[in-house]
Amino acid sequence: MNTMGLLVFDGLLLFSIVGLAWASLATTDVRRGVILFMAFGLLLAVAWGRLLAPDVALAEAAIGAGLSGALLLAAVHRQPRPLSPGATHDSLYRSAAAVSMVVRWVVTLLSAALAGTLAWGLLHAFSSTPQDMLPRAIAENLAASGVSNPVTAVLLNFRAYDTLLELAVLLTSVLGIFSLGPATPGYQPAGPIFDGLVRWLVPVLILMAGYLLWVGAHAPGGAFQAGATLAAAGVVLRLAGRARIGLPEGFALRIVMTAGVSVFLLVGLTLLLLGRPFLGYPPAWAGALILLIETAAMLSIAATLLLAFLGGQPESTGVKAAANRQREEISRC
Amino acid sequence: MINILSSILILAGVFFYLAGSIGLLRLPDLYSRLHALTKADNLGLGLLMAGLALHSQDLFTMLKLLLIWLAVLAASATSAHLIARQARRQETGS
Amino acid sequence: MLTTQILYALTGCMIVALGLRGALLHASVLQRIVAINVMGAGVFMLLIAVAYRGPGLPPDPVPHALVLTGIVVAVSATALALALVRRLHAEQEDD
Amino acid sequence: MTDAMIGLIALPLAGALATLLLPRSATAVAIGTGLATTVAAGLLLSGVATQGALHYEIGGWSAGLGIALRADGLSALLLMMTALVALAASVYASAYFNTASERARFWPLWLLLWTALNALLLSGDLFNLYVTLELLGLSAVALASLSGRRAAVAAALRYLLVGLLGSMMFLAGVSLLYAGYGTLDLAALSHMVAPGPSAWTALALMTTGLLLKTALFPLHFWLPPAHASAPAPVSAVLSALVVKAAFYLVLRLWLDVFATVVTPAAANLLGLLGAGAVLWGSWHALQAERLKLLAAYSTVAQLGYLFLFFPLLLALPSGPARDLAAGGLVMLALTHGFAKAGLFLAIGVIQQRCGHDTIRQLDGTAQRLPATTFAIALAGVALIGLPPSGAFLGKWQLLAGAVETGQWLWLVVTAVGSLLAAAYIFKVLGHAFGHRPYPNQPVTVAREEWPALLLAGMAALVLGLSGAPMWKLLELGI
Repeated sequence: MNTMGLLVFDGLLLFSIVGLAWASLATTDVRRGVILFMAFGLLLAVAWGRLLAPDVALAEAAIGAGLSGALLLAAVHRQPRPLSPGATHDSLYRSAAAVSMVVRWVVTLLSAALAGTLAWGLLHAFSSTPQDMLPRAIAENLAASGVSNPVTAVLLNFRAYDTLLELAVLLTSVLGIFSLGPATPGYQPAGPIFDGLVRWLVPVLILMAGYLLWVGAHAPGGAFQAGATLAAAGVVLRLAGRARIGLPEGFALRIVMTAGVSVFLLVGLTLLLLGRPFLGYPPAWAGALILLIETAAMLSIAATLLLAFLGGQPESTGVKAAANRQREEISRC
Repeated sequence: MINILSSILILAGVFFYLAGSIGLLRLPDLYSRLHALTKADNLGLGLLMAGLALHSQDLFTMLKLLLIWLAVLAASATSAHLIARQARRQETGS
Repeated sequence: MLTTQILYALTGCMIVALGLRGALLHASVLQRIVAINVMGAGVFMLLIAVAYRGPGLPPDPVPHALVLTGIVVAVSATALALALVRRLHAEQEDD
Repeated sequence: MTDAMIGLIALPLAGALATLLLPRSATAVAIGTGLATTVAAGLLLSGVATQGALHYEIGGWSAGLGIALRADGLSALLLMMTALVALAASVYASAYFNTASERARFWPLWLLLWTALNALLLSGDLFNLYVTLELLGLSAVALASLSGRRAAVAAALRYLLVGLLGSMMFLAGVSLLYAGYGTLDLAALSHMVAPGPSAWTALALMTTGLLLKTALFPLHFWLPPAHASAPAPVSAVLSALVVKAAFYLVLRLWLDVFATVVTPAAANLLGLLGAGAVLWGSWHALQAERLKLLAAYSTVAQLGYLFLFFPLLLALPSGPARDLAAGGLVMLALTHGFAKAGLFLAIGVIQQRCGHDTIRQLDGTAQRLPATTFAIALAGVALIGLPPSGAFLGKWQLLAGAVETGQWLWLVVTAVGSLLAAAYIFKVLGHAFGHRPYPNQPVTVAREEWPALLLAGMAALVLGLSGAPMWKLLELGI
């Protein structure tokens, strides 16, 4: 395609992206805002594709737009309805009029100033010659990394430590959610048409997750995209009102939740004991070790994202987390 | 020859998308908007996929494109059904 | 300098500002959460634009990996924030 | 020695997994993990003292391509403080949470928080710092909301949103630096970063984001409710360690990475904000009606003192005077860490034993809980900055630097702040020593009272008297 055509495409795409960002934040109807945000996320995925970042595009579509959107929509759905639009006594809702015009203008100007400064700094950064030491170093060491997709190599080998901590972040989030109360009640069983879709869609999603996991070593994909796809299968089952959505219970659930961090840490420490650096895979083993870590990570990611969608620990595990919150006071002064 | 044919298919697909979008914006009620959107867009996507499949000239890619079309077809039919049913329920007030 | 890179980077700056404004001004806490996600997407766009090297050239994989991590961190934070909101609503209904 | 660095991260992380998988023996596992982590921190400290700054390349990839961990005098001291404070708070927590389900929820998040603190203090990579900041933020928020009460949940939600805003600003700065210099390694950046639009913008963005997280006036609004409504051991760690982690990053950025970029004018701005924090925080601490709120406002004030050092450090030419000022800053930060943790734990004891923490109704606490009251007094000595506390040395260096550079304003602010601190501490003690009959044995509940007493004693007595070796360590650092 010629340059002019691409420029028009970029212009249209970016205009729509900014427009959707604006619209999703300008509306006072939260549901509309969330749906527009999901559309924003999907167009972002197109933009990432355009900038030759297919791994990110997949993750954005599955997690950024898909699961974040599902989480937000579920939250909107559970939100208590205001008595009359615009006027609530809920402390979470500062009434729009309470934020004075002056504050609005000051914040708007501040944000604009931020955009301007950021753009100024970036343009200066771009005007220097691009520093390509790092991409070159990655290309040189790619053969020893065990995978041929450079993004996977960075995520699971060169910067594997980041990914280990990132899995810990996911785990922390779910533990925090668990401590806030039990899961939300399930949905009503779906009608025949939706159920029919679910019946063949779920196996396809599981198959796709396996494919994404496998292909991540040499093409766009990997544990995160695969985990999100697997979680999506669970979300679909949940929406269809199924009682069993593929999550184990009790101890097994905790094993699956922690599998990613555990396996990652175990591999890292075992290598340390064998006299290698922490997380320093021997090149001959790197591919297998990465696949092992990614498989565990995929299961953990899928479980944690799905648990986040449930909004708490599934009831059947029997732990009544909310019980007995009031501490007993032993004696009074 | 194949290039021209695929271009024609893609352009036709884009035309149906456009029609669907105009329908979404212009039609009076939810049911007809839904109708315009799902029907026109599914057809549009099909044409687009056919155009791209011709362009790719690779059997595996063609199969993947076909799969995408089928998946979207099923998903959009189901979601249109769910939206319409929900709207219908709200109307009848049950 | 690449036109595409600059175009996307500047758009990223705009999205960051839109998100920041929404996060500071919005009345509803759910929309503040959406706004913070929008702001994050703007920062991700900066990073992906930084990685771009032009048509046909392989982009820098490091920012791509960073954004992948960032997306997962963002969804974790969003999920926790929404759980807090839900708990708060439940406490309010008890009152 | 470098294995101690891995241990500091891997031990608490493994402990978190173990407490999650074995909830029945969670407390024992957690205390064991805490002891092991403290030993690792001690090993690292002695390693840095004997061998100088250490670094470790994770995965064996050179820094830049991979991620490097670094430890120098400053980070080793902070890691040691983190270990001691967190260990004492762990012992206290084992008594504080009395139902099995509370403990099962607390320990994994607690050890994840500890992991995050250690990882942050060791990280030598900008993006890795972002991930550790988020891990720290999410675990802190989850712990702050643990009681599930309305006030705690509302404060935690605000804490989370403010923290996310801060992280996003930090990440925007990171993107800018990567765009300009093509690396995320802190050590490499400190050689490359030169004054210019992209460095200025990055510094401004990252500093603003971190100031939100460290709650510097006027960005402190979220801190008092969050710290005052969290469970006592969590409050202790939030006030003593979590806000200080963000402060540590500001210090690293200003004195290390952006050393060539920062200007005296910018440092004066930080100093002015610090002065505002000292006065505003101390004043509100004096007005507070609840002990926990008093302690939280006092944290806002004490963080202010730390920022008063920035204009001095920039004005002083590098040499012994500057090293002394830097040492004073670290001494003040360490003392506050111990003292504030001790104060919060002591308040926790009072809250549990008396069922409230209203200052006016403390009458007789000194008779009923002598050790806890003594802990509050010791922590008070450190917060006011009386000799022989470490804060006395810290403030002394602050004053000396202010006189040397002729920046009299900071002198006045420090004096007023210390007077206000004396006022709010004596207000509490005055009530605690109020009339009530019959003295009891000095320590009533050992596992709850000792941690507070030891931390406060550390702040008031030990740190001040161990100044000389610490100074030596710091010469290896900043």
